[in-house]
Amino acid sequence: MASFYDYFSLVLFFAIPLIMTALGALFSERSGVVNIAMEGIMIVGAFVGILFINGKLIPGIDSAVEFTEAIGGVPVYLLGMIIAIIAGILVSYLHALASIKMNADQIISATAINTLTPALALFLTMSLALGESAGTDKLPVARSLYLIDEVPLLSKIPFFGELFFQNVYPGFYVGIIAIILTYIVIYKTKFGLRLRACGENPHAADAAGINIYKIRYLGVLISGAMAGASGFIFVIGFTIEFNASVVGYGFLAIAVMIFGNWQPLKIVGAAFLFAGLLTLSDGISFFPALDNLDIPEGIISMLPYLITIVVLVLTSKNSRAPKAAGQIFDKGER
Amino acid sequence: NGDSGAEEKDWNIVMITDVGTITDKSFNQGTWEGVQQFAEDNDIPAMYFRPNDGTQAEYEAAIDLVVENGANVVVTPGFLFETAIYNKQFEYPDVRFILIDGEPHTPDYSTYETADNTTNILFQEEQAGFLAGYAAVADGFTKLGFMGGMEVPAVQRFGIGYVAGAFYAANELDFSITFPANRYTYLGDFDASPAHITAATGWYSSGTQIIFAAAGGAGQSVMAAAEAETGFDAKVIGVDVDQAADSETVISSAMKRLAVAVQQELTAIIIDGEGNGGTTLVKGADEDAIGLPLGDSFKWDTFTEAEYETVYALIEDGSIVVPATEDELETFLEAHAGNPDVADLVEATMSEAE
Amino acid sequence: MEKIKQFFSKLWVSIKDFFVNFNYKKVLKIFTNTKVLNSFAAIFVGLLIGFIVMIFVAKNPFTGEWSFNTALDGLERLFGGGSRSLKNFGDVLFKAAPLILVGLSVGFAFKTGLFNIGASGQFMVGGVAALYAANLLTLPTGLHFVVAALAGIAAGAIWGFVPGILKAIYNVNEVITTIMMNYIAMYLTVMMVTYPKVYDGGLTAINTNFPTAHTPVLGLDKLFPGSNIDISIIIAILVAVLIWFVLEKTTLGYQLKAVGHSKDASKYAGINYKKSVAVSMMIAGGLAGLAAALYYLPIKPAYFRPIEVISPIGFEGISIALIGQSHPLAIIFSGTLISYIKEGASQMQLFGFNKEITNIVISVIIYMIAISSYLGMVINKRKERKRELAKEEETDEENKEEPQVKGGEING
Amino acid sequence: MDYAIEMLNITKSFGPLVANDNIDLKVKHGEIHAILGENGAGKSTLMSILFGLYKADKGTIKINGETVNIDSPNDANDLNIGMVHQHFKLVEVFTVLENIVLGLEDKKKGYLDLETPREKIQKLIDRYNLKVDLNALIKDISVGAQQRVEILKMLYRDAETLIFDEPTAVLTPQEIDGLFEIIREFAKEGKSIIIITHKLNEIKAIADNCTILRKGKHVGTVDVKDTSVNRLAKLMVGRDVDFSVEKALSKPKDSVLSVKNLNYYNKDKTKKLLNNINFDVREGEIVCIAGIEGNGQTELVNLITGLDPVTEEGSLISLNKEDITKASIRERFEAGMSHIPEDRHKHGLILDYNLAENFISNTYYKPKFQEHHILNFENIYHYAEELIEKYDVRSSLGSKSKARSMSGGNQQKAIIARETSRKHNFLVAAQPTRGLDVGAIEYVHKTLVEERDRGNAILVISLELDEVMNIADRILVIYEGQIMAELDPKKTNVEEIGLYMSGSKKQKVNGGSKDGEN
Ligand SMILES: Nc1ncnc2c1ncn2[C@@H]1O[C@H](COP(=O)(O)OP(=O)(O)OP(=O)(O)O)[C@@H](O)[C@H]1O
Ligand SMILES: Nc1ncnc2c1ncn2[C@@H]1O[C@H](COP(=O)(O)OP(=O)(O)OP(=O)(O)O)[C@@H](O)[C@H]1O
Ligand SMILES: [Mg+2]
Ligand SMILES: [Mg+2]
Repeated sequence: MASFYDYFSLVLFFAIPLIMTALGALFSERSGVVNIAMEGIMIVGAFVGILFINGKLIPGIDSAVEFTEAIGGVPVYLLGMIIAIIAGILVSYLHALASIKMNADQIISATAINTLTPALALFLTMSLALGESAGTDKLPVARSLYLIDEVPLLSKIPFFGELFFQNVYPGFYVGIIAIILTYIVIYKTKFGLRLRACGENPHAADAAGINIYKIRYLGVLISGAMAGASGFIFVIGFTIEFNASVVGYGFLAIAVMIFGNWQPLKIVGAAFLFAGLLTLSDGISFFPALDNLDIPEGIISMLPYLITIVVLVLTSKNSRAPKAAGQIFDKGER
Repeated sequence: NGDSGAEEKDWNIVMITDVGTITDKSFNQGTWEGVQQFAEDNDIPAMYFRPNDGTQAEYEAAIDLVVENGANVVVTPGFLFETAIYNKQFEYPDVRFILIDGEPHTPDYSTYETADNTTNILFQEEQAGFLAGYAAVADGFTKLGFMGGMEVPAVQRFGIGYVAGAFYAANELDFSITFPANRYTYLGDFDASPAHITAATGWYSSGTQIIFAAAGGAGQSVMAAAEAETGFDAKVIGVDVDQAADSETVISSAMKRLAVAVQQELTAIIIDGEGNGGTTLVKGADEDAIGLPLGDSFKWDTFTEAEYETVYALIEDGSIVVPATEDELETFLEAHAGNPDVADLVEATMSEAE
Repeated sequence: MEKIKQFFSKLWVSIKDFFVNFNYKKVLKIFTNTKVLNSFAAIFVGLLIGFIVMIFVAKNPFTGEWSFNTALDGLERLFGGGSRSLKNFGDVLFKAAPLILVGLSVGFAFKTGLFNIGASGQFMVGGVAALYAANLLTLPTGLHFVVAALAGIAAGAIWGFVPGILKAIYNVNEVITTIMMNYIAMYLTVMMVTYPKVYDGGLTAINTNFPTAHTPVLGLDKLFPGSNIDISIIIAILVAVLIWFVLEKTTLGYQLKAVGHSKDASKYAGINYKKSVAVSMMIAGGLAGLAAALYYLPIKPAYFRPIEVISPIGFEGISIALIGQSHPLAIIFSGTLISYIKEGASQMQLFGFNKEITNIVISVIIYMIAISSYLGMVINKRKERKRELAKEEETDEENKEEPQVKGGEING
Repeated sequence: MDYAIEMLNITKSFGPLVANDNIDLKVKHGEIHAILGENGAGKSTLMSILFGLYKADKGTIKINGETVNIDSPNDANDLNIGMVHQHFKLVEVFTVLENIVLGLEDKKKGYLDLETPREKIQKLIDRYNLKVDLNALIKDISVGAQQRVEILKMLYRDAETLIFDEPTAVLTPQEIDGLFEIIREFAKEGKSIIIITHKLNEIKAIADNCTILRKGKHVGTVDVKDTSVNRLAKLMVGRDVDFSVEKALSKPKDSVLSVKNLNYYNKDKTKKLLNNINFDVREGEIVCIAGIEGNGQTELVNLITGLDPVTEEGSLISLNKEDITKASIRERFEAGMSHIPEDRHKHGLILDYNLAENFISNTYYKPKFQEHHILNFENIYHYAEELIEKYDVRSSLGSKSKARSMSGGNQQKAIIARETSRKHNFLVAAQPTRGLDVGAIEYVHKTLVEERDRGNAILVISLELDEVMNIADRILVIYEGQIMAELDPKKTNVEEIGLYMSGSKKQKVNGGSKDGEN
């Protein structure tokens, strides 16, 4: 039972960043701009956010501990996330500028960002000695400072209390909120309707008097914000040392978005399926029965990816990307 | 010119890193700390150089480059340098090479030769692993696990020693322990990652009480898992250096004093003007180059420093010869550990070529 | 068989007259082509920005205080590091070969309307296959290399074929399958490394001691003394030319590009969409596989170790393809350029710079290329504006001369 | 006097090309004003300027006498100008309702509110009886319905000036009458209507005045009631045009294409799209399939040409006596089929290939164009020049110009050139003249008749009854996937055909209605 609970909390733990990033990408693609720069943006979010919570960006404060003692762990964490969001927005602006204003190929500018950000993060860390000791290429992350050991009352609820309201990071709740908001914004608001229109048929939207460029900028910047936040949440969740990497989660998230057929709820489902499979194969020992089969590790590790492909084969027949995604909008075109 | 006493020669130390970063909590980091310390103490210029790629061609190119740039002491951590050093030690006779964890040889292993300007340093990691395993069992842990980083010789030796120590203690103190083969693994890299957290969490929540993480940065993930474990207080044994500071859950660390060894050799070469060129230094208990941290970092519950000292002594005077390979482990367990039936655990410690 | 001979004779002919009537005018023409100019501008800007970054962090490695000279030393290496000696340049070419081929893998897919993020996976399986062939087969020198290389190509092709066929038949988005295939390749190859017959316990890597299968050097080391160069660079260039030829001059290329441009229109024209997609991905995969073979087979070997990290080379391939704007011949240069910059940046470490500068420069280049056409347009617009203004004045006068120009009659 | 709309000295150029050259247009309240011109004459451009999609380089626009500045469709909306575009501007995967409110949404407590608009729109629907299901997705409704949605979009925005760009190109006679009813209704209410069309009789039928453009220039503005059709045509093209295609009587020989018991269902097998179709096309005759858009014509063409696979047992298609029911597209081409597709942008052309490359898109593998899989560019470009010469295909860069940059008219010519120059004896032409001007139409019809007289069998799918009457030797009327009637153009008239097309009349001859229900 204990192990089963641990399994679930891990799945939640890894699914949340995947979902947030995938939903971010969704905003961009639904507006008609393909954004494979999520990996790079996540890295920036994590990098800047962590610099902030480590006090590197604030004169007078020069350690995470000092900072949290000053205003408390959760506030620091949330502030850090806001900084991460801002950073994410700024970087995604590069992508927006190139692919919306300058009619650049959207793959190219995104690739530039994915190439730039990890390098820049490492470069700055080492050149400006941002880590613990000079010359190191890692930023320390005092993750335990930001853990909420239990939410009063709620944590008393059987099972769910333990699952959702004990030793969680604030990011978990942010993620949940993000899911709900995304769904509402996409399907229940004026902006959502216009966003989807721009991704499907910008010329129709244009004729209806909608400012395509504005909507697309918003779409991309939102994706940047969410990627920035989830990069921060993700990294603080899993390491005590940040070395300018989010271990491919940015790309996995894009896979999840496609897997979820560009629809918020399906994306959430896809993310949980995928995270569930990953956690199962990495943590086969959660399930003694399977564990004792002693299947070669390599095989087990492959399974989540194989299964995903199989599921895709079964579900892709009528999967369709937003029609105008990736296309440059040009009033003249007809 | 050199012969008029070493001091007048102006020295220039360059370390060339192995694959992995300078902060790998392993070879690179340990070596660099040693070089850095020495350089500061004697203010001699020192730097490290990261090759673009982990290939022999790239390693040799790097050596050429730094030597051409004035380096006359080249420190290379990791056995991947063996073939590169083999070539370059002859090409640059006036450059001193320090090769850690390896001995120069040709790619086909047909000839091993260490020139007079090359010093090899090997560690008996198995001894450190043994002490860790012994301590864990003696302290009353009964469900053990081992997570190595990549399966490289040094890591293998840590693991093999750990297994040997655990069953040796179990036999001597006649405790019964469980250490199944699927609790002995090599993670495949030295970096923290969600996958490693998951794996470790899985082990803990299925009952493993203590994990020896000989995995550089990946150890951080094991600690993360231990911290998150709510059911009981899960423990981690750190590696290479005293990792007590990294996490509450680190009960001890299987140390090898890499930095010290590097400093010693640099001193020998530069200060004493001699050095142990042409030889291979094997660093173990006898030179106090390995061991567990004492004092505050000695967090064992029932296992005492006194007991530790006795075991240490046995290894030091050679009355316990700790196994370093799968085969040695097998025979060791038969001879000194009451021959537990753990064939597949032993199997798991080393993938072997035909 | 006859057909194949015919094909290659044709290929040879057109390559020949490519070089025979290769007059300087042609070259000039290439270099005045806006796309090419843009690329060079982009490269320049990239290096410039790299230099600016360097100025900020330039520290004397020993004294530790800021120094402009250090920045200059660094720049000298960044620009010239790759060509300080024949040895250096030989190594640059040597390391460029796999990069060019991976760039071709991605670029070829782009040309045919596919996005191959899977070059990494194709590279990994290609590498293992080549090494297996090198270790397990006993063949005469030379032939052994060819077979090993073919093994690499085959494995890579299979790895590319899977996403291709899945897209063709089940409409599975190739971006996601290729990502998944990367992970599968990673775990598969890690398993295969420790297979006793090929494993080298001392190296904890696949055995690198296979004298007969190494990449031939054919005396190229005489041209670049002391370097590691071998025929891999020549192979890469020939393959690039072949790919260019296939894309531009053959019916296959015509088909594949047509499908890339418009699935529906090519279907209407009776072109087999499914086959084309599968073939494109297979070729792309094969190229990545060949890259791996050339990476792992040289005399001074690279080590294939049981390390659970996805080879980054596939992503370098994307950069290279984009800098070469997916043109096979341009990719020869972009691949070499990347290799050259990496060499230079690596040497900059001697002056206390971090080699991460490489990717900073590369990313700026890519970004500049992305927006270059726009910037070009803006500049042209400016010029046009001026002309327009000039014109308008004239026309206004005309209007004054004869007001109310109207044909036909207006009804009241 | 006060004009609702005044466009004065409008000039607009795209790069070198002057699409509108100093054009004037004046429309009064309650006036129906037609704009006439060849393909590429500048009509859509002029209207796009009025609607704020393009910005004029020069000229002024006045609404009700006041000079205004229209930079975007928003401004147009604010000035109560609405437009139904030639190529509809609708989001396929949105509902009708969403499409109508898009850009002018209501909000309730920050949320999107679709209910308030729904009522307003329902009122409009009833008032002008523009029947359409507000909850249906655009992709599921007929082109006619889509046009009604475009009209509703204008009305929902309270447009006082309504622009229709080639609105009738896609409608049936009945629908056209319906549309004109509504338009007159609008005019009565004092709205001003601008309508672009290539069809002169329509102009006669509905417009008060007509402005004529030629090659971007303003040729003139005439009062329609005292201007003859031929005069209009002459003004537009600059020469006399004869509309009746004069052609010798056809003497059909043996059957070339024969379709037997052809049945076809939609994807999820819920709807029967083709119901037991049987017919033949013989050497030297032109068979026209008349019908309202969306009654199975597209499916029929796709099955004959192989764009969609035949799924039902017992269905048989044979060409020159050989069974091609399961043949691949290329095999059908090889068997002598040529195909002028309905959608020239989607199927007809590879828009990013140049003209020469497009000319060989279904013959590139022939020995003439390749040897050992290596393309023979000399032949390819030589061939291209021939066709350009022979079919007078106009474009900026000749054989090297990208298909995308060519006018629809010329794109169509290019396709016809390719399909009729290929070795074939059977030609399927799906709506070969859609959106083309009379000059171009005249040309296409001439070509088709020549084809016929060369002894080829020709199957034409058309929505234009005049066209059908003009070129057909035999007419098959299709309704809801069934052949309702086989008619001889000399013995029938537009009204009768219209009745069959709308399903209100059914012949008891062949066309398989006997065992139709199964
Ligand atoms: N977006 C554009 N880019 C470049 N040229 C254009 C564009 N739109 C129109 N043109 C030019 O302006 C001319 C007029 O185009 P327009 O669409 O107004 O013709 P039209 O009168 O509407 O033709 P049709 O009767 O077929 O609709 C075209 O021939 C074309 O050369
Ligand atoms: N992207 C473009 N670039 C350059 N010119 C264009 C472009 N799109 C359209 N045009 C021009 O616009 C003109 C009108 O385009 P359009 O497609 O409306 O042709 P058309 O004659 O109106 O035929 P139809 O509208 O029936 O397809 C064409 O002459 C074409 O040259
Ligand atoms: Mg038009
Ligand atoms: Mg038009």
